[in-house]
Amino acid sequence: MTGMIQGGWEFVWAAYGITGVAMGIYIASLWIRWKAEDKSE
Amino acid sequence: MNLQPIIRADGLCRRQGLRWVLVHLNFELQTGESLLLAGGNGAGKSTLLRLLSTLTPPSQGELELFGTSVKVNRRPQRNRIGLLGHTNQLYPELTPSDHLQLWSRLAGMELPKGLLDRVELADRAHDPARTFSAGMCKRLALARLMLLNPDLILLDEPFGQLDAQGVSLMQEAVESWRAQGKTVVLATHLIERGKPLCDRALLLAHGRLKWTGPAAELSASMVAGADS
Amino acid sequence: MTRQRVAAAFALVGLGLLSWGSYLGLWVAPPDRYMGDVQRIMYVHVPTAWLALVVFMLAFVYALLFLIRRTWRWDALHEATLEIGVLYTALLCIQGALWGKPTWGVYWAWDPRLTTVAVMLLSFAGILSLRHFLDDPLRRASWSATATILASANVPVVYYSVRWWNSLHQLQSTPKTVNSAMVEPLRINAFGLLALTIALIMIRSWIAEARRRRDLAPPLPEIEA
Amino acid sequence: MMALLHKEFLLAWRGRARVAASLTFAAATLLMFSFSAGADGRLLQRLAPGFLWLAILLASTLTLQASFDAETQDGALDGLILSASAASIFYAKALTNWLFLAALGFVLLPLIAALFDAQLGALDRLMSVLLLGTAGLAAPGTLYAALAGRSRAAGLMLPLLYFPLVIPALVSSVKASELAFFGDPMNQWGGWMSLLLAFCLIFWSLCGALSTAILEDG
Repeated sequence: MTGMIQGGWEFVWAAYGITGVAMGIYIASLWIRWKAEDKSE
Repeated sequence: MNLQPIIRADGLCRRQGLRWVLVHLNFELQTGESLLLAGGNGAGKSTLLRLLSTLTPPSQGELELFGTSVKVNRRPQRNRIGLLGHTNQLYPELTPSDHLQLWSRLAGMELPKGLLDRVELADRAHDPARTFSAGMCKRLALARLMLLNPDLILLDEPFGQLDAQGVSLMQEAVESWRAQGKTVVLATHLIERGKPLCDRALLLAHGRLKWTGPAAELSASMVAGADS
Repeated sequence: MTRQRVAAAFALVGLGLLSWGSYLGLWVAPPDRYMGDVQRIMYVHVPTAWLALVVFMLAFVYALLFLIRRTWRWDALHEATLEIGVLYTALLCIQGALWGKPTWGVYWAWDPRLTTVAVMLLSFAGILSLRHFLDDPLRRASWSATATILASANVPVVYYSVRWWNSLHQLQSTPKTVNSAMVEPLRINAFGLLALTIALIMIRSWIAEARRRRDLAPPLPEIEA
Repeated sequence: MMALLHKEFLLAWRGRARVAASLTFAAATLLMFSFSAGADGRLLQRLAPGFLWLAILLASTLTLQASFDAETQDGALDGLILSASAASIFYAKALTNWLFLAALGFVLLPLIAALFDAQLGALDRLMSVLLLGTAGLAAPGTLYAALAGRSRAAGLMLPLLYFPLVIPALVSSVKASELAFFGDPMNQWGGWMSLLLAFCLIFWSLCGALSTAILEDG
């Protein structure tokens, strides 16, 4: 029992940030691909 | 036996990759008849032969061989089909006698004597196939068909790469199969060679059936005209 | 049009839940007794892990269905779940490493779960790239389905072997504290990601299906006699 | 099936130059591993079991690929499919690949002993690990070689799919070999062997069942 880990917010922000950005990029790429397919049909 | 067509194609289509190479073929072939497949390069002859050999399934439409669809169990059909395709189906490292032994054991039959003599390869029986010329490989592949003696024989450009002696060997083989009542399908762009060996002809162009009728009525100009 | 509305609704609900859950997790929930604020990574990490698992299980089911039924619909769904699963496992590895550094002192401790996820990522990414190297749509579908079944069968074996392999320095990574203020954001985020994942799978499978329709247009109708 | 096996052995025998080359390749990788680990004898000795399995794994990618090259070079596979079932073709090939890899492992053993000054310890245990471990590599490797050999970028595709799949087989083979090399105070050898056996059983049956989907044209 060494007590609570102090700080570490930078890791929290990095995890949320990377996840959010990656999901955002993926959703955007899906959107673009879907529009491209829609147009060609 | 003769009432049933050995081949029946109904709306047969095949796609290779993204292209349709055979489109809506309808034809029948009776047992014992021999068929000449004519057409230029890329007309779909080889693909049709692969379909008839059951190696490739149809993408669309129906194909029946020996009265049963190729979509159900293909094993009994395969035991009755022999294919000499644009590849010779040989192992470069094995010798002709190795090959013959393998084929006869796979088919569960005795190896008859003198088979290599008939294709004039006896003196090279123990050399690996990688040392052979293309024509010699083709002769070895012909020996396979002679050994298995299947009911439906599919030949893809059988005269290619063969010398004059090889060509007459092949012609004799086809004649003897016909005499035995076997069904032969022969694809070639050299129609003058194929015509005397066949009863009927089927002209393909761009994967479509352009003309069908007695082999004797097919002419080079029809083949040339079909492509354009 | 209606199915697009359904997907959009799922996506919006998912994104809404995710922002609400993340807000709760980042600002409202108390820090963990031992791990402190670092523990807040859990609110995104655990839902991602759950959904990654669900998505790969779906991939396995779709692969099996394709091999049995040979219907293109299953291939489109298979492709969608493969791609989304690879994305989730990649995120999972990054999140796990970011959680590992402050708690274990190293980014990568060969924790059995994290290592299994890395192996899954490798296997399924390999299958995804296999799909790019096969031109024939039918071959692409049935070969990648075969590979997916093999890779899925391997996942439990990998897990057990890695756990055993690393048994000498087993590390505990799950917080045992169950506090309603901590469970709530977790649950909200899990449902949010579930909704978003459903929308993503739907849209990705439509893209796959549209591409297949374009690639596999039926033979031209004109039939010459 | 016997005819197919006979053909595989004949192919291996007639192509024995290739067999010798893959042996040399495995020996060369062993040397490379030692150079990369440095000249610390103690460390090398400890890493020897891992190096043994990495050498087998790397050499296996080459031999697996070669085993299907012979089938596809002149369309020999077409002839086989017309006269035998996909599963029997697969099992004949997997069996020969297995025996070949096991033989490769046996040949590498004395080399390992000499290079890394490793006591071979319990030789019977080592032999059984080699047999079972190479069986674990052979089945998925053969199936993926069949698949990779007919896709674009064959050389790239095989390791990409095959390596992640055989991780459990590799882990348990290395562990079991370590225990055979250096003694087994906690009596864990049997556990690793059962894991390996389970892996083999799963993948020998699964790959056989899926071989039709790979070998037959779609």
